[in-house]
Amino acid sequence: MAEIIINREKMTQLLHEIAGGETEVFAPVLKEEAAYITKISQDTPIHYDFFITVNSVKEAIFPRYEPILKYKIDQEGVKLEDIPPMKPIVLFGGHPCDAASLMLMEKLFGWDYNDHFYLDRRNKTIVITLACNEFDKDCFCTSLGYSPHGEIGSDILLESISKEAWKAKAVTDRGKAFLEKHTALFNATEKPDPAFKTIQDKDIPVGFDKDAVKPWIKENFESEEWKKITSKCWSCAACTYVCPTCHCFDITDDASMWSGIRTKNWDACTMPIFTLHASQHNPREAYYQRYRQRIAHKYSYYVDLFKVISCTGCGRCSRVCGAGMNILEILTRISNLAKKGGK
Amino acid sequence: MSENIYKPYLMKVAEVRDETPDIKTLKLEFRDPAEAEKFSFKAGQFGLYSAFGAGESTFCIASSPTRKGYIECTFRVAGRVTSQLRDVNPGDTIGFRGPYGNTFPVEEKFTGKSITFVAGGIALPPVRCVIWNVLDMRNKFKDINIVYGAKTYQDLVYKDELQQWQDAKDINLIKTLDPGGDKAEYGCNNWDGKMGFVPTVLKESGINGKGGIAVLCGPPIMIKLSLPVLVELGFAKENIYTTLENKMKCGLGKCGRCNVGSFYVCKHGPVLTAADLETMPDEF
Amino acid sequence: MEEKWEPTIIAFVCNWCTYAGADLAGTSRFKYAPNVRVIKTPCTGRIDPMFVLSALERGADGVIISGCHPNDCHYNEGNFNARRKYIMFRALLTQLGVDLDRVTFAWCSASEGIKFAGLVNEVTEKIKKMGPYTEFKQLNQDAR
Amino acid sequence: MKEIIDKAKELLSQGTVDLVIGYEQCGDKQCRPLFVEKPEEADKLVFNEYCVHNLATYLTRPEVKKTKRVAIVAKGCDIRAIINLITENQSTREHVYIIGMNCPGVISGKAPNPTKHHAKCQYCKVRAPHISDVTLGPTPPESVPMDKTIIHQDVEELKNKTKEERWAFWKAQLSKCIRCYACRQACPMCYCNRCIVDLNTPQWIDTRSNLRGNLDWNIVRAYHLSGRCIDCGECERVCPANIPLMLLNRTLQEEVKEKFNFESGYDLEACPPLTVFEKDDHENFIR
Repeated sequence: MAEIIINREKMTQLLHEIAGGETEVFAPVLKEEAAYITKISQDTPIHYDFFITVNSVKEAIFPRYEPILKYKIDQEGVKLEDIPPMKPIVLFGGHPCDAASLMLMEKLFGWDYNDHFYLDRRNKTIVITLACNEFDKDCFCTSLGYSPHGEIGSDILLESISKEAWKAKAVTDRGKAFLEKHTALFNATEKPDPAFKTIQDKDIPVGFDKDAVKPWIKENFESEEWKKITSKCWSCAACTYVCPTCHCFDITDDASMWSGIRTKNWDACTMPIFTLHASQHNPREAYYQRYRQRIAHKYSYYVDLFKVISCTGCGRCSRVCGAGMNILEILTRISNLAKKGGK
Repeated sequence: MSENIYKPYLMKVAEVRDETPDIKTLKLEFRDPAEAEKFSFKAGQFGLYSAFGAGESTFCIASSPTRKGYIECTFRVAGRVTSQLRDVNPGDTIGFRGPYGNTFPVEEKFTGKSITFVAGGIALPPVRCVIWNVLDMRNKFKDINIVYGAKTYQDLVYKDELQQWQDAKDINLIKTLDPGGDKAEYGCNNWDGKMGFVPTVLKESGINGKGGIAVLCGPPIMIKLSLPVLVELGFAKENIYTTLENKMKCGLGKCGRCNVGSFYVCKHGPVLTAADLETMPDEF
Repeated sequence: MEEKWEPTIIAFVCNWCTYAGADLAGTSRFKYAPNVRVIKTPCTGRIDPMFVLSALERGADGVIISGCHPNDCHYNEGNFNARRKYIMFRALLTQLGVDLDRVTFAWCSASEGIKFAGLVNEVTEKIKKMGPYTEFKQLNQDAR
Repeated sequence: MKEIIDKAKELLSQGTVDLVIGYEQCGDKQCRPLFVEKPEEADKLVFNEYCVHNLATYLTRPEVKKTKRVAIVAKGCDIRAIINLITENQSTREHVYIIGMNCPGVISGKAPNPTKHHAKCQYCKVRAPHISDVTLGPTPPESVPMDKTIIHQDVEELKNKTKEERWAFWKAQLSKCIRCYACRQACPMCYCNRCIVDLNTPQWIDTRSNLRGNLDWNIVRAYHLSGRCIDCGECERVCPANIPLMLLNRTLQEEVKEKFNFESGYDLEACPPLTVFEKDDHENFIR
């Protein structure tokens, strides 16, 4: 099969063309000197010169808020209205760590009860992933067994051959069908630029032993270490909302006298009212209890339930944290403690 | 179009009873008879009740699975949703989603044994569901003890049913009020039950726990104090069942609220044994 | 003929002065526009800017806030505090691009029935000329 | 900064304080808060132009309030926040040992590539701390005097735009808000244990991140800080969506300066402007 090459100009044309139709298109857009995955229309300028987007691809498939129920209220009672089926999506701009996170979230949203909002949308999404050409001190995907060129979760993987062009590789049948459907645009003539440098798996250091983290968390639930780790944490929700694998949500109603809507909105275990009982009792009163839940859920409880760590090492939570919390540093500290048998 | 797991049944409010000034019981029937047919649940399961416009709240199903065609729920008025549910009248429509969570193993483990029910205050509804379930098949069980206490006479829930259980010959009912709970201002005249907190009354009850099943439900402080008493009376830890209380929003294991350790109260609970309780982190 | 658009005005008034003033306007048969819905509050100090925001979002085209004259407040300092609060709130709304002509402030004592009636008529006319306040209503529709 | 390390060790070993909150280096152009409880942990304490965080936000933390006495490394703007917390009875002067830092100005913009000096630092009147238990560091260069009211070009530019332009500007900016409340948690003056946005009887502010909810949230946040905000710029720095939040706060600071001739955080005896009033307050907008 001949090499399929596409350059930025053709990719923009492709995405704008699709955005015109029924399909929703998400791509990186420049806002205030940072790239964000956002829903684009036919003329939104797409931004390519970025290292990693601030928010994650989760925003396309698990939106900040979405209606799960609509109802009309009148004298006879309440009439429920169906939510229109999920629209197909083309998701461009994520890295392999983003694509892998979509697979992790599927496990929870498919656990016994199928949350069709996430699963239907996920099945109608074409994920076009950009392989990584650079990394920074907060990236640790290799520590969790992922790779800057990983294919997990992507439909099409774009490997950069030069600053302006990529070599496209279909990972799934859906990806292959998409490439065939748009072959007209996937025939750029750029040649691989030997001077263009990219990175390999070995470049990103493995920070900690991922299998040592869970046992330590299980034994050291009451350890003083949690208080030291989280002393500077503000307990806001910035890290959870940019995290590709944080899936917690709240359900609220918004209604007038005669009609209303029930929505599923993002929520975070770091927020105090997340676990506040009606009797005002709060099992997770202190900051450290809440941040401990965030780490323990990803690295211990999720592993017990679904045999996989709910984190792909993208490092977004460390980059966005205003207080300087760094998850790679915390996990390295935990795995070192585990090795030394420390408490 | 795949099925929307958050879509509630539409329920008609058949009956509204005031248990205490701030606790109400609603009797709900399915608006759609087809749904009524398909619907079944087991003792201990819960559901999410929608007050359209305010939101959803989690209560247990207080009526027994042996009584078909309706479900009951009992709740205290504490917030936005319960305030709107308090004002419903017979004939109104509210929503119900469920049944969720695991169940009391009534058929599998309770049959042929003697059962002691211990409940405090507003925690009687989840226990009452099991009591009526057991009483509707009374011959399958040995003797039945019910130990129920509340702060004051006014706070006693299901007063009429307490009377029925007291008059029944084959039930040993021990009701108690916290000290000072029997004053006239609480509408109580010549209180015939005991006085004192549930754990202390339970200790003096002299119930023999050997080989018996205990169902314990109440505020966390009462559970902490009653568990050792039950063990003292001879109940084995695996035979002490309790239902857990945690903030819930989806009831389906998705929203992450009720997660304590690797345990999701809405999926692996709310019913669990005292033995399981010890393996979990103390985050309740 | 399409029914002519009538603005909806919400008036948050203090119970001791302006509400009594509105009563006086009624009992002395002063005619004033029916577009106004009067909401009684114990004092202008109790009129939280959130009330103004909620009113605008739920479809009000104009808001009147009125209470006792300075030194007449039943609670001595309610209107003084309110005055400072609204100096800040007005600066904030201006910076956000909200049209301040839609939010009118006045002191109407219990005896100024005429002033209250005049105030309501004047505000209604002004809002009629300005047309419906779509920005906030649009927010509400998008939220649904 | 050897002086800070020695001072922290001295305070901790003598037991005058049982906690020192300072800064540590965590990257070539990045610092972050550091909690020091034992003298030997003090070696990591630093102070340079990357120490942007306002550490006063930790003073209202339950664990910190429980301590006998806490020492805090504070720049001029942080000390203004501490003074505000004291005037609002959230802390007492005795409970806080202020290690005042002579501050030449700090960077703004996001790590790892911070840009120019923070706008607030050019006009900062407290480069040499106005209140502190000890003052460390070289004497800072003189700041540019501010002639009449506090002048911020970005606020003036926005003011000169038309109403429609301003509304369109804020609609675009506030639609990006994801309601993570980092602005609230970073702000020293936001210490309510149950914020208005966390109350649902009644639900004043929509908790979803739609434009209506975001607008109400940002209006209420800026409004509740009127006359209290000390222009430290932390809310804008930590916002993941890069929304220019300080535009709203600075507008209100200028209003408070102009109408009540008050600047927050300089006087321990002063009352926050919205808790007091003058008989002859500005009144030309009231009929």
